[in-house]
Amino acid sequence: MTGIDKNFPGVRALSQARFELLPGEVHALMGENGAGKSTLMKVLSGVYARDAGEVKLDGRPVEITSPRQAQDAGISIIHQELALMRDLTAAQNIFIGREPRRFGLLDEAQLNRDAAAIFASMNLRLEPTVPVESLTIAKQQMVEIAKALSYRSRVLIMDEPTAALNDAEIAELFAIINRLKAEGVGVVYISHKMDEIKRISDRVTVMRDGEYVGTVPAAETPIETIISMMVGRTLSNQALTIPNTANAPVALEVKHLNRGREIRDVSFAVRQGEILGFAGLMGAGRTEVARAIFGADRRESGEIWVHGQRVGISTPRDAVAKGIGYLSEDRKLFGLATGLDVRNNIALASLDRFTGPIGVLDEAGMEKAAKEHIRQLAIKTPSDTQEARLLSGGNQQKVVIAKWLLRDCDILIFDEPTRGIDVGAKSEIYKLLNNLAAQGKAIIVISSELPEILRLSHRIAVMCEGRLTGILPGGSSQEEIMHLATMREAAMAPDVEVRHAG
Amino acid sequence: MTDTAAPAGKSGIRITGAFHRLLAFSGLLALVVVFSLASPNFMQTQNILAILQATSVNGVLAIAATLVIITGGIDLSVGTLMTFCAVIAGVVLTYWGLPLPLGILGAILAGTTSGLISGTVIAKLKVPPFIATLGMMLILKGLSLVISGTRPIYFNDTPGFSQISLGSVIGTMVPGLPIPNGVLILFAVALLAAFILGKTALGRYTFALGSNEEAVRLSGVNVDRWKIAVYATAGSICGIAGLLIASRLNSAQPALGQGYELEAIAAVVIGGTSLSGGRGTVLGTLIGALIISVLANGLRILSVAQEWQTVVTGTIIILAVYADILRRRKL
Amino acid sequence: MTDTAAPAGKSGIRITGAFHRLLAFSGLLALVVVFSLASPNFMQTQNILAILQATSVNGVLAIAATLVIITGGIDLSVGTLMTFCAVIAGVVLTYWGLPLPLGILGAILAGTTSGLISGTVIAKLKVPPFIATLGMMLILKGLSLVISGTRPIYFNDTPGFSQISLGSVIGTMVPGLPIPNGVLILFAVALLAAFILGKTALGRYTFALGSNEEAVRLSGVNVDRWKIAVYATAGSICGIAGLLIASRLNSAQPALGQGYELEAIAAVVIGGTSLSGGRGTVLGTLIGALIISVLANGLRILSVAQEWQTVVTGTIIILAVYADILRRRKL
Amino acid sequence: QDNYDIALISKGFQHQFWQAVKAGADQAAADLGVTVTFEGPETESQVDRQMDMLAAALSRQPDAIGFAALDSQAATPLLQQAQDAGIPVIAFDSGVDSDIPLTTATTDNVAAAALAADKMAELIGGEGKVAIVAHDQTSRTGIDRVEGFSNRVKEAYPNIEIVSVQYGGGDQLQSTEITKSILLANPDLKGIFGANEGSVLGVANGKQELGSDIVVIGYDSGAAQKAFIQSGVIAGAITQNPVGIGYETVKAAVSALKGEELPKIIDTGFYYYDNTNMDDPKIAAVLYD
Ligand SMILES: Nc1ncnc2c1ncn2[C@@H]1O[C@H](COP(=O)(O)OP(=O)(O)OP(=O)(O)O)[C@@H](O)[C@H]1O
Ligand SMILES: Nc1ncnc2c1ncn2[C@@H]1O[C@H](COP(=O)(O)OP(=O)(O)OP(=O)(O)O)[C@@H](O)[C@H]1O
Ligand SMILES: [Mg+2]
Ligand SMILES: [Mg+2]
Repeated sequence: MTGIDKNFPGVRALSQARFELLPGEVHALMGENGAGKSTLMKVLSGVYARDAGEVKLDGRPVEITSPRQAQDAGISIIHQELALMRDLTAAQNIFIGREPRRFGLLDEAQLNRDAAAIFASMNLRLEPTVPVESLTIAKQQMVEIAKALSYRSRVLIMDEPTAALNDAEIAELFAIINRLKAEGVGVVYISHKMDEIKRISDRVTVMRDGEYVGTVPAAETPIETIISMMVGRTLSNQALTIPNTANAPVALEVKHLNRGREIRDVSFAVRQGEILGFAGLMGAGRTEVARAIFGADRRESGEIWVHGQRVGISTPRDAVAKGIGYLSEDRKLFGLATGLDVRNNIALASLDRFTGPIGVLDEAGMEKAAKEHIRQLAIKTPSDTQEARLLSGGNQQKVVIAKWLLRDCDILIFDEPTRGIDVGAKSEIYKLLNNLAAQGKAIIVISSELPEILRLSHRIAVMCEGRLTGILPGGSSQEEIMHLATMREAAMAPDVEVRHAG
Repeated sequence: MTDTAAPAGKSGIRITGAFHRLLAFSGLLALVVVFSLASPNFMQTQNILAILQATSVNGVLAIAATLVIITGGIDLSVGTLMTFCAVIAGVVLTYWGLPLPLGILGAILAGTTSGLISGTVIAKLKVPPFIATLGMMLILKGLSLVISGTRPIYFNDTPGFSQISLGSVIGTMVPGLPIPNGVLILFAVALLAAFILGKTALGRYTFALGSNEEAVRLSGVNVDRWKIAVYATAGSICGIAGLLIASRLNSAQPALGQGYELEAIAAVVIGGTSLSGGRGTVLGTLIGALIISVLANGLRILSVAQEWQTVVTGTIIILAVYADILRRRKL
Repeated sequence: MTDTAAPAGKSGIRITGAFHRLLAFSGLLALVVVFSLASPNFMQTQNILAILQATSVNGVLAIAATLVIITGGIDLSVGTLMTFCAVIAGVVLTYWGLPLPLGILGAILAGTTSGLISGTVIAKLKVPPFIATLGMMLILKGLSLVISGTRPIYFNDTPGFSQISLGSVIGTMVPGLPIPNGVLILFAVALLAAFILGKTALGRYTFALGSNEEAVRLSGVNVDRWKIAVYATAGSICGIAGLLIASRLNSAQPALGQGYELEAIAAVVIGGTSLSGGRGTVLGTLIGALIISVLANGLRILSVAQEWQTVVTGTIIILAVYADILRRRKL
Repeated sequence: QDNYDIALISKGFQHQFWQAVKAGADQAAADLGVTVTFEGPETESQVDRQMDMLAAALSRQPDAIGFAALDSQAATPLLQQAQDAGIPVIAFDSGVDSDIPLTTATTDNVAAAALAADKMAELIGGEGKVAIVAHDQTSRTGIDRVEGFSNRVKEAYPNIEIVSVQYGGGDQLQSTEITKSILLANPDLKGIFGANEGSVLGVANGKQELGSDIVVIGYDSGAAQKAFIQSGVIAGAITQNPVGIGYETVKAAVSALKGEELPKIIDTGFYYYDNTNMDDPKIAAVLYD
């Protein structure tokens, strides 16, 4: 691909962008949020028509104007934003458009067998007949991967496939990628996780502001160089100071939280100024706990104490009124009002503050607040009146974070706050979390990235199968965390209870 | 919507789904029980047959609407399209004097063609389904009047015609069970639609489109073609409804049909199909249509004053759907 | 929907949005030009006033429907609620003989109450808006008949009543400009609704609910309360429509109103508001309502046969919306 | 047994004409000590809905049925069922094309509309343009009244031209808009015939809103129409005797149940009324509010 241009109304997404992929190569595409990575790959896969430039396949120029043509040309893509049909089953999703038939009718049994075979090859335990709607994002992501694999393409584009995956799943994915590589498939790999780039890719192409910056071999190039290519400067990667909060007053205490098999007797406390990390494998129940505390889901039993007072929280409104904010893990579904503009999304949780006597909104005040947060979080948007759905994935996430910053809660629960966020922004968010903690806010961070948990947390709570299997001090090792995260019920040793209490 | 339980299965084959939907009968059953207790005339064979007969036209229209609604669209033209197809049958059989099968074919083809046009306007010109089918509703209404010369076309020269709906094949085979053919046709159409939805590619794409059209497009499927196919299928089914009503009245009444779309859509929604697309069942729609006719019939049998009939109907429709929501939440 | 461009801004204040919407007049303008050329009687002051007067009731109903549709809901009860409010005004003024302001208050309160009920059923009982308002539509229709004793209630004892719609405050001030009050009221309601949508928290939540209700809920907003407020506001506006129609006919006609909901929703959708919620403008709805009345009036002025009127209307509605889509894609 | 159960299935329900028929039926029910129910579909095009109503009424096993057919043919199988079950059927309003009904209580709509044409011609001086605003393009009454009026004009008044026939569904508001369009399109119009109550009220409204002075001839009665005639907005109107139709239908049903002989047709008559004869007891008796 050479000289690719692509403009959206008010946005120049690509300008003379360039990309090259060899057979049997894993080529990482890097860049900050909004750099144009996804757009470039959508041009390649026939979703967008380019404004200028040339695409060559095997040295011959090709015109790819629809996803169908891309498939026929042997190009398949895993989109960054999940593109699943929520009401269909996993197997039905994978083979949409290519259903096996018998006598002209759908052969559902064959369909499920084929899907099961793909899952097996991925070491994935998943019923083919389960509706994707009922799956966690991580599982949905695995379905997307299975779907892309099922095409058996020569070129496979993966746009942030691991954003929702845990380490075990990532390892599995990498095994698959290596296998494909050996078969001569070219893989385009987009990710914001630096360590993965080193682990999996052969070459790295960096983009900035829609333009091509350069291509470097992955093995020889230090991470710092790639990052400075991305952001156009070097990032200071200083360790964060973790002040002692052991004596601060408890801000939030959760006692004996229960709901079915998903949440089983979870108790913990967060102090003011403390960051409590939540680690665990996919489906461990961390999100469920957060949602139950926030009143987004019903709970069966359990008490919630805020600043030493027992509070009744049955709706998110109650929680927000008590000073609790929750940034959900699925921004598209639960975080962003995609039809509203950036300004209103940022103000959404604080509209009451901008409402005058007869219900009239203080538009100027909202604009000021929104612009302040756009600057503070470096949200890449043409203006604060841009529709939120037109932002790149990472920037959408930042908008949701800005919403809770503006609300100014005492207790903040961040569920996968850096999912899909570039390195520069990530370190800014870390700094931000630290500052918030320094201001005395109590913070819970749920993350599937252990380095992130380790870097941020004063203490680390670990969950497994709906139970809180232990709370570790900050600075514990990855092995200690993984031990607790995989402590299934049967294997539970008595001494764990002691740790739990501590 | 994390707090509402997962919906019933949608392919109409899964076991839990089947059990689930059996329970959906409860609203209908409750009505039947109440009316049976209130009036000895309700549970008479003749009355049951009258209810089924009254359901047949609206049921078939509702099935057509179900297909479209599952794609996330809507079809406001079902009522006037039915009439248009009836008029076409009248033209073919009475004005042109052609044999019965050609009249049947004509009606169904008229429905298919109209569906093709709606579908094309929606898929290719990107006109929202509401507008496209509203336009078609008006166009077809006008054309029915134009073609028929604003008067009913009678089928007196086609002796067998009224048998399509009123005759009873079963009755001649099993005396004492005079189920009219119209009712059989309703069930046949229901089976056919359930088959299409559950077993064919068309059905799969119907659900897929309503679930996430963009994702289907990104998967390389020719979205437009399948969407048009769904509207055309719905149109053909409206053609069958046209034959049913024409046969029942032994005439094509050109002014009839407007307002019927709302009742058809109501049956669909009462039956648990979501107007936002992606889920729905033919069985649910049948139950929805039956609830509407049982209510109307029962209230009449009880000699409830007409103005109160509407009040009660409105209330019970809301309650029936609310009960269904409660039941699903519990499950 | 990657291929359709961004819609016009929604607060109704932004400059690009305003320009954008000026262009939306084009379909309306085209109609006006065609009819002016076709008949010298079309562009007469009196006929323009007749068109505006004919828009007033449907326009007000369509504005009510706009609010609800932007939340992603639908209100099928606007037509019969209008009638119900008219009947309540009749009861207050004629049966009880109370003074005019109380009658006006009664009608609007009746609308608000009904909206509160619909909204509560939708928000608290989670009944889909289609069903809840369909139920309300039937209930209100029945109640209007019951309360009025199935006969019109005349306002002969309230002399000023017909002036609400037919008098002309402007005409008495500026001779030669006899714009009827009904039209003024339409514009006043439009301004009010645009103000609510663009400037108030209620308006902002209206858009937010239609955009992503779950996200709004998870932002700690009392979603139920705002949703109910939207339906109640829409209900109040229907109360105003009830006064308008009652004043125009100098009577409350209990049987009127069903079918009006479709025309109101059509005006909303022609005006560019999306049935899936999250976007829409009052100005668009006004234009949509005007397109419908200009069409009806123009075709009648040209003495087009009635059956062809419907055909032409259907076609032009589709074409108007298609032209709008083309225009937006270009921008 | 005296407390007979009689089911009346009419062509409509909400219109004042049908409410007047219902009032007559209720009156007869009270006088004769029987029970009467009265039902009709939403619009006069919904033939199938009327069939459902008739079917439900049959299931109720009433002692007698009164029926105003929207379409005679369509009803034949059900009427046959009634006959087989020994339930006497009385037709009312327009007749039923069948020999099952024992008698028919009806008005001759064609002749009545022709009378309206005569009156129109008289009032506009036998020449000029006129228009018709009717309620329904396909129903029997709609067709009969429009044809009765226009055929009479064609036969007897060559200098009168009918420039427009439009249909407002009997909806007052729609009929108002239609009238205004007709008036604006034909500034030299002399008169409009409104073919039922809702239509003529719309015509009167439209005339008033535009300050026109055309001649309006109406059909049916009702408080508003009577007031318009008193104030001169409507010159005069044809009235049938709907109360009489309802009363006679129920009375005939009871007679049939008692085994009495019935005439083939009970003509309930029609009248032209205007400012001069409205208070005439004979006329006042057939007008309703
Ligand atoms: N459909 C669209 N309409 C308008 N602007 C768009 C559209 N799609 C993308 N953009 C803009 O184009 C730019 C590039 O976006 P893109 O999604 O390619 O970024 P990205 O590099 O994938 O970022 P991220 O890492 O956050 O996913 C962004 O500024 C984005 O806001
Ligand atoms: N929408 C849903 N429908 C049904 N089951 C669900 C849903 N979401 C989560 N679950 C189930 O609930 C349990 C807990 O999931 P949860 O999302 O809380 O885990 P988590 O620790 O946050 O992991 P993740 O990293 O996937 O977010 C899992 O068994 C999961 O499969
Ligand atoms: Mg991206
Ligand atoms: Mg989670």
